[in-house]
Amino acid sequence: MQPFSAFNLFRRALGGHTSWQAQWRQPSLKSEYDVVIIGAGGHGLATAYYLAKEHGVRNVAVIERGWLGGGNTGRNTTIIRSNYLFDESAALYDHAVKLWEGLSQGINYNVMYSARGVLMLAHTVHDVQSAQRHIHANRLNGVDNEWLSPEECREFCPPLNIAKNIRYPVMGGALQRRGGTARHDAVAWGFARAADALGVDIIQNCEVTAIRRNAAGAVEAVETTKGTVRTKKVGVVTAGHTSVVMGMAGVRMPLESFPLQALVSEPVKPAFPCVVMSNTIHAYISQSDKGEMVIGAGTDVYPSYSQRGALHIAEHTLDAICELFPMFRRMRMLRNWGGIVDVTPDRSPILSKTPVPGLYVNCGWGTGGFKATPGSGNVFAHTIARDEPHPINAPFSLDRFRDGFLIDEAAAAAVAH
Amino acid sequence: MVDISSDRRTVLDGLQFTSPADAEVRIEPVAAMSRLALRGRPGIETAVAPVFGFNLPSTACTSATAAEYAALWVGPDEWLVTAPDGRVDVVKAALEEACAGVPHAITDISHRNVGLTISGPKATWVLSHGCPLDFDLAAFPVGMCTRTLLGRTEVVLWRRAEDTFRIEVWRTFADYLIGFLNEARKELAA
Amino acid sequence: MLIINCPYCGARPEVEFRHAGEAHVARPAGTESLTDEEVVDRLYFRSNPKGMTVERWRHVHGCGRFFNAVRDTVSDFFVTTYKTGEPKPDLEALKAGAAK
Amino acid sequence: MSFRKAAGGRIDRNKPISFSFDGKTYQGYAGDTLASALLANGVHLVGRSFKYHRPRGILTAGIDEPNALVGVGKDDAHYTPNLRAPVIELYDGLKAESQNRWPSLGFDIGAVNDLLLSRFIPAGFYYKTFMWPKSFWTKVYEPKIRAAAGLGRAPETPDAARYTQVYQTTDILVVGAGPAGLSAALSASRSGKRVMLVDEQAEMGGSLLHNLTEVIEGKSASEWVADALTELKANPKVTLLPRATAFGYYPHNFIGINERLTDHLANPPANLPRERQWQVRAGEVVIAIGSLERPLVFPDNDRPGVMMAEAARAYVNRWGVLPGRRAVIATAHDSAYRVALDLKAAGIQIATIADLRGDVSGELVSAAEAAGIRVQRGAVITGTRGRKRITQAHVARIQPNGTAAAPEAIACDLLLMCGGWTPSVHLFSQSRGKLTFDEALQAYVPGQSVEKERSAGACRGLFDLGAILEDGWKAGADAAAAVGGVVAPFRVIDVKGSVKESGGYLGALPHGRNVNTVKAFVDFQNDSTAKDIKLAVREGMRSIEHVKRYTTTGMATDQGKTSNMNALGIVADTLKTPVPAVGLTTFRPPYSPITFGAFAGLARGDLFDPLRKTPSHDWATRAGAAFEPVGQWMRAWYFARPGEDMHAAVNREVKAVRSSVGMFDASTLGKIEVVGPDAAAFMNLLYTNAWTKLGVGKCRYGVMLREDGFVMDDGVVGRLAEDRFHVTTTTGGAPRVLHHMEDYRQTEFPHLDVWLTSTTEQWAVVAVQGPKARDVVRKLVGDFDLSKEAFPPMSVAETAIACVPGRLFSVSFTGEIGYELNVPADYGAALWEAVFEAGREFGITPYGTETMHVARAEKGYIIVGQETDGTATPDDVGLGWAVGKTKPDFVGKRALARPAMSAPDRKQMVGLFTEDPKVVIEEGAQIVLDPNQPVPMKMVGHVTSSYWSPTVGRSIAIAMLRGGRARIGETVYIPMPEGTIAAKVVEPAFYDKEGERLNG
Ligand SMILES: Cc1cc2nc3c(=O)[nH]c(=O)nc-3n(C[C@H](O)[C@H](O)[C@H](O)COP(=O)(O)OP(=O)(O)OC[C@H]3O[C@@H](n4cnc5c(N)ncnc54)[C@H](O)[C@@H]3O)c2cc1C
Ligand SMILES: NC(=O)c1ccc[n+]([C@@H]2O[C@H](COP(=O)([O-])OP(=O)(O)OC[C@H]3O[C@@H](n4cnc5c(N)ncnc54)[C@H](O)[C@@H]3O)[C@@H](O)[C@H]2O)c1
Ligand SMILES: Cc1cc2nc3c(=O)[nH]c(=O)nc-3n(C[C@H](O)[C@H](O)[C@H](O)COP(=O)(O)O)c2cc1C
Ligand SMILES: [Zn+2]
Repeated sequence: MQPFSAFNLFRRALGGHTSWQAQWRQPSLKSEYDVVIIGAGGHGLATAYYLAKEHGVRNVAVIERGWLGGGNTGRNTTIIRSNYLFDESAALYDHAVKLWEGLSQGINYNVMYSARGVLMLAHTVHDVQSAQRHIHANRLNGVDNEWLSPEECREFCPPLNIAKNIRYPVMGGALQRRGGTARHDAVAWGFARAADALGVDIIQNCEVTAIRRNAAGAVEAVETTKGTVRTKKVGVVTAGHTSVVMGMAGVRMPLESFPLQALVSEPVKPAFPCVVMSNTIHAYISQSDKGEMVIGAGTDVYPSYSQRGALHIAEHTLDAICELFPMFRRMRMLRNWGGIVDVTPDRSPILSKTPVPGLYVNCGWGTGGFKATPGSGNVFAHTIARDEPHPINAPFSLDRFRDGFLIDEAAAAAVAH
Repeated sequence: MVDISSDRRTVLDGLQFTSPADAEVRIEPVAAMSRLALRGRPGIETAVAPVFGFNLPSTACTSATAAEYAALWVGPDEWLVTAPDGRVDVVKAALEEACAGVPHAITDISHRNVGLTISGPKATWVLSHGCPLDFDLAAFPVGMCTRTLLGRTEVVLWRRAEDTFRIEVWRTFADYLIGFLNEARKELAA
Repeated sequence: MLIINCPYCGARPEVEFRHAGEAHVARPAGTESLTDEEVVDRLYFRSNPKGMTVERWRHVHGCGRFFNAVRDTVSDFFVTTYKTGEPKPDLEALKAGAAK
Repeated sequence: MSFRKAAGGRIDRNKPISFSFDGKTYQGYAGDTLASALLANGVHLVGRSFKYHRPRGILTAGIDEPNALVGVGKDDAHYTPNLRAPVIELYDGLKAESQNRWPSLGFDIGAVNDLLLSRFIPAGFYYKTFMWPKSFWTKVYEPKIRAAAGLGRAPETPDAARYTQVYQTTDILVVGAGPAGLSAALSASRSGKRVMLVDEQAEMGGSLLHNLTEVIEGKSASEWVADALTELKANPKVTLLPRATAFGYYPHNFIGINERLTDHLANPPANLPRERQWQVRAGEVVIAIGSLERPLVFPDNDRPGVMMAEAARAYVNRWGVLPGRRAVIATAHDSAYRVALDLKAAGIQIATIADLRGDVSGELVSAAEAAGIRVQRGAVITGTRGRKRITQAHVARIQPNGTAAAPEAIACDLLLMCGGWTPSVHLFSQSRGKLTFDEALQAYVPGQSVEKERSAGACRGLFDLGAILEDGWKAGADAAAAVGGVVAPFRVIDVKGSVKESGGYLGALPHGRNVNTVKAFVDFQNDSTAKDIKLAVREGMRSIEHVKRYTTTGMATDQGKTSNMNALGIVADTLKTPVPAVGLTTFRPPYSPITFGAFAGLARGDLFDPLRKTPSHDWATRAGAAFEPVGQWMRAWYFARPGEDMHAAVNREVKAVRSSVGMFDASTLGKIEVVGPDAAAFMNLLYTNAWTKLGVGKCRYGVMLREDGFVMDDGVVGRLAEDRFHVTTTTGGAPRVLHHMEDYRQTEFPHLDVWLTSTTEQWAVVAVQGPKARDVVRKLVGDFDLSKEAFPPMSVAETAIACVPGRLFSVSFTGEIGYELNVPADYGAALWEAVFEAGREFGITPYGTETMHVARAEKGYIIVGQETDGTATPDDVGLGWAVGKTKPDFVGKRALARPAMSAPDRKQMVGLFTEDPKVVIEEGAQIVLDPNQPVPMKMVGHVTSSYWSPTVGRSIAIAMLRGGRARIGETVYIPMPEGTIAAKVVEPAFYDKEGERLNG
């Protein structure tokens, strides 16, 4: 792998940048791998990277239907935080945040992790109570999260409208300073390049069409549009398409797939210093390095694989943005797109072994899995390599629905992203 | 006993009904009236006839009226019945008797709703600011009634004439709704 | 905003409706008889198909009725809607019809 | 020096207009755009590019403009950044400023990026660097990158404008009012159906507005347009919307259209919205949005003075402006010859036409040559000169091996380019129709449709006017037929002077220069060049989607209108694959950028969300109450007297309830009337409790579960008759509960004869609570016997209250004697006042939700949503007693029987007494058993409710604690930032555990 550095950039610039190699190879599909990862999103690529890096499993293929990073990883609002309520969730997401903090250096790719602070607004007494509960739980879990008064919120985010007479006045907010954003594409590309360098084959434009099981019920091969691959271990990391892919192995999932929309404004000079989220009125906003306001909506309200959402959902989000930031009303929407998110009944992910030997699944991140990308890949690689969960993901088993030990971030009034 | 029976205050008091846009669209409050939610198994449509003088409309989104009464189809086993103010107990009793043979339910909702009339050449234009239905006469003929959305409130909309609609709305949403309609017709100000 | 054909009121805009989950996940008369496994399955596991799905909607801001629909989750286009209690349509036949 | 023609064009020379750009005042005319007026004043340098801060001029005459972006607005409350000069209509006093430059447009420090740094900052450079030292990213590098990026500045003052939205249904929607769209609208409108015709521009006519050559049915193009519009305007079933962009094509023929009403006016009428967003449901759609001219990709193709050929023709013909005096025209398409002829006729010298094609001929070429214009066949531009305005174009012959020979420098102040025409398939593609690649055209055109739409004219690859007019006519007629209209007969539209034109090129041109140093721009605004795209491909970005994201080509504010096809050509060429094999990026809404405010529409301020007020709202406001929003409701929180804070007010209110009497507006509680012969059977299934035996006139506290066994809602239910229950729900839960009940009623238990009606708003409710409650209520109910024997706690009666027909409940949520007085809502305000009067002699005290919470917590009553969070079973919160164990079935029963639902270490509701009675724990605080353990600590529960209890005279708290009931008597710890609080686990009832007070 050609190292990325200012020096190398300078050196190769002198040669007109003609000597840069491909960031990943275009390998052809081999007939057998130790592990096949289905889905080259951030989670799948990170899984492959950590399999190779930490577990010495290098004969790995990541098989991707389209282009790597083209799923939700490439279409999300990139909010990163770990101030989740339950111990299990806080541990999982904070594991990720710790990895984010050194990720650019670790994979030698600037993923632009920007700890700009994530401010979650409270608009009702109930919101305040819920935020306080999170803050206290986070503190005892060693996760930073602090309460800001409306005035402090405004100081942290000057465009914020804290007028008392608006329909949903800001009653304060919970701020996680270590939270922030990262460049979505860079995350996928950085992991792809680093995994490729360790020998992982990333096969794009190759759709998995079947998962074959042997007489004992265990995984023996996957069939793809580029041929059949023998393997004893398959990790399914296909986000919105998990029900479809798991169905190929005959496993029903506790999932529904919903469209989730995001949009960007035209780019402007720096005008928004942090990330602001309001779950009560459904709005999420930050400004990207390029200058667009990146805005997220709530999910559309019926399951769909159409990868676009309805106009009225996006509108509802912009209503809220315009109330909270009335100076942005004159800004203009540049592009509005959708992704397909897979949602579990308790809004917590599944990182788990399955009833099928050799089949592992990483899914259910819903509207909020980008933030977990490195942590998820890290513990999922452990699960696949050792055939047993890492302590951090043990609670996130598929069995929890049968056993009744849900990790109900939704019911506990946690927020979506 | 303390007597408040003459101290009736509607939520429409004090709301802004007049507007410089009145020539194009008028919005007016409807006086108090009796309202009943009438539900029942098939057979109820005809069972009520002795009370109302008509059968309940059984075609979706249609209404039937006679001198004192109106019955609006709002669901396959649900009608919104209106009668003059102060008659709710009498009407209810009469209906209970007439419907005795058919399983049914009658609930007084006289105060739950308030009524508005919106009329004028631009009435459908203003309604279209909050309601996605097609107001072309072919699609929404005179006499048609339906529950729907208007802005962020649920309403029952009933076309009384080509350019006149009755709006029934839950009382606490009236304030918002008038504000919404006023804002929508602002541009029509003469 | 989709147009949804309410079996009672006809074609109406999506905002009048509320999606109400997978259809034909019947609740047995005696829930006692369900095994734990079946309980969990009914509660949490969904077929979530890519393609034709059979689902429930309620015309909540209209006639108030729940009803069933067959919809293609890729295009979001409705294939048919029908009243609650009516049998589940033959999806294979509908697919064949849609393909034409 | 004026570059305005003496005559001609569609501007009104009788209406001069003055405007300013970067502080300098200029003159233009009514009908001008900012771009045409600037050009008329000889101003070509208008903006700076995104990354390299290169000087940029006006490239186009339309919405596809990537360079000439400016900020406009008389003050900050009216300021809009990033507007495109060619589509800004001029009005008197318009103030525009250039962007992305410092200190000035003419001298921009940021240009070092171009002059010195550009070789070090190729596509994606930031991914490769800025990683060390680690802390520098957020502190140093990122702020610098951000400051350099962005374009205009965001407004800082709240927007002064209003916006509205309107839904509309039409039979036929025609998008685009060029020849195709006008013709479609004509035939469609003759069918008797409702037709809407929308166009993004101020004037309808599209390309016909600058077409002076062709003669349509014996009329000039502009006469033909005027006649068509006259006919359409006269038809009452036709709606014409100029200045209206169809920005999004949503499922089921739902089209978002943004109409701009005031931006072109110097003094807009106050009652007009700035923009109106139309959401149109169309039976059939005709897409007639034309095509976009493609730039040519050659070195330094971005200088001010480089312009699209057809744009120059539009400036000359439509606005009477000469964009230069001496032009070089570079083309790969016949249409540039028409441009050359028109420009020459206007007095612009045509230095040469450099045509890429070696063997070009035809009517137009002959005409050009006949007019004395030099035509160089097989020629290419290899470079240009002139930093702030082009001075030279370098024209070279393409050699047989495809490379460029040594160039000839040709002086010019205008360089026009035409790489061919790209059909605008944006809306078709958004509708999810399938595109096909037309090899002959080298363009994507609409293929298989999904929605009920059809494309007509240039947007489907037709480029000859006669054919376009006929195509439009047919599309309109077909659409009319599809919606059942009368079909207009086919019409042959005679066009004179129309020539079938062809040509086109995709990708970068040969230039024979050092590929590593020249910049041949593909995406002008985002400064992505041919070599950036090649670098991306070299680095493994082989999917066009990767190329887009790595180089940001097509991601600028024009969304690739000028760049996408050339990028595709370069990728295809680099990969040696055919264009269609590379694919195409996804077209997404909006077609062109749309104001946020227009999406928000009326939903702002008070109209953002309905606010529901209780009957006592005005009274409470006058009494100085503080309010809290609960769902859409606004409820009185506490009634502070002068000098009191919340704490003091609540203490006083609680004491009054305990010692005398208090009153509370409980109207917000959800109410559902459950009626029918099977009402009790239905209640048995929906609530955990047993209802069959509840006597008429009696009440019971009911608990509702979800099917998964967790507590969903609770409330008091009164039985009014055998077949009639008055059910109450939590304030926030009312709609959810009704929906849940309807769901079971209709789908699972349709055999039951029972119906549900929301009566929340029918009844106003005043709760009167306290030892003197009976004395107060007695004054309001006449002869009604309120004695404990006749009307014990948990009774209900339909009786007159203050002489109006009411429903009287004896229920207590405070532990004191209590009544809830329900009257028809119109009487609510009067009742509130009457109760206050009746209670005056007892010092009756109005109280708010906070006191209600404290009083119920003193009794250990739960609040759903506070003690429960969707993971609590009835037993967890001490409501096991309410679960009818012997009932055969109820919703949630089976799920409740799962082993995990009764595990001993579930969180259970307990009370907490802090060791220091003065300490009130914060709600939400977490509980541990060992306060000295390291972080992360093992948490065993959390505090759900916590108050100072004026009654008990100490702090009280309710908590959900793992295995809590078994821990009663133990000490637990609440580690807080200020120190650890120790608390004893107690029963969750702090006052009058035996309920003696109700017997008073
Ligand atoms: C609009 C939006 C906003 C969001 N905002 C946030 C946010 O702010 N913060 C946050 O933390 N999260 C956010 N999320 C969620 C986040 O994007 C996802 O949870 C996360 O990116 C999932 O990553 P992944 O790698 O699991 O899935 P993906 O990136 O979706 O990768 C799955 C891959 O599997 C491939 N695949 C599917 N089927 C097959 C098959 N049969 N064969 C081969 N390959 C297949 C897909 O093509 C895809 O590339 C958002 C999501 C969306 C849509
Ligand atoms: N010489 C050539 O080869 C060549 C090439 C291209 C076009 N043309 C000429 O251009 C014309 C093409 O006619 P046409 O009618 O197809 O196109 P047109 O360009 O004349 O008209 C399209 C109209 O659609 C409007 N529009 C575009 N997108 C819109 C949107 N999203 N919402 C609302 N309005 C939108 C534009 O403002 C424009 O007025 C013909 O006159 C043809 O001769 C010629
Ligand atoms: C954080 C973020 C920022 C984006 N910024 C831009 C942008 O500046 N310009 C743009 O055209 N698209 C932008 N996009 C959107 C992408 O162009 C694209 O719509 C998205 O990745 C989904 O892909 P699709 O639209 O091709 O399906 C951005 C996307 C994300 C996730
Ligand atoms: Zn209906």
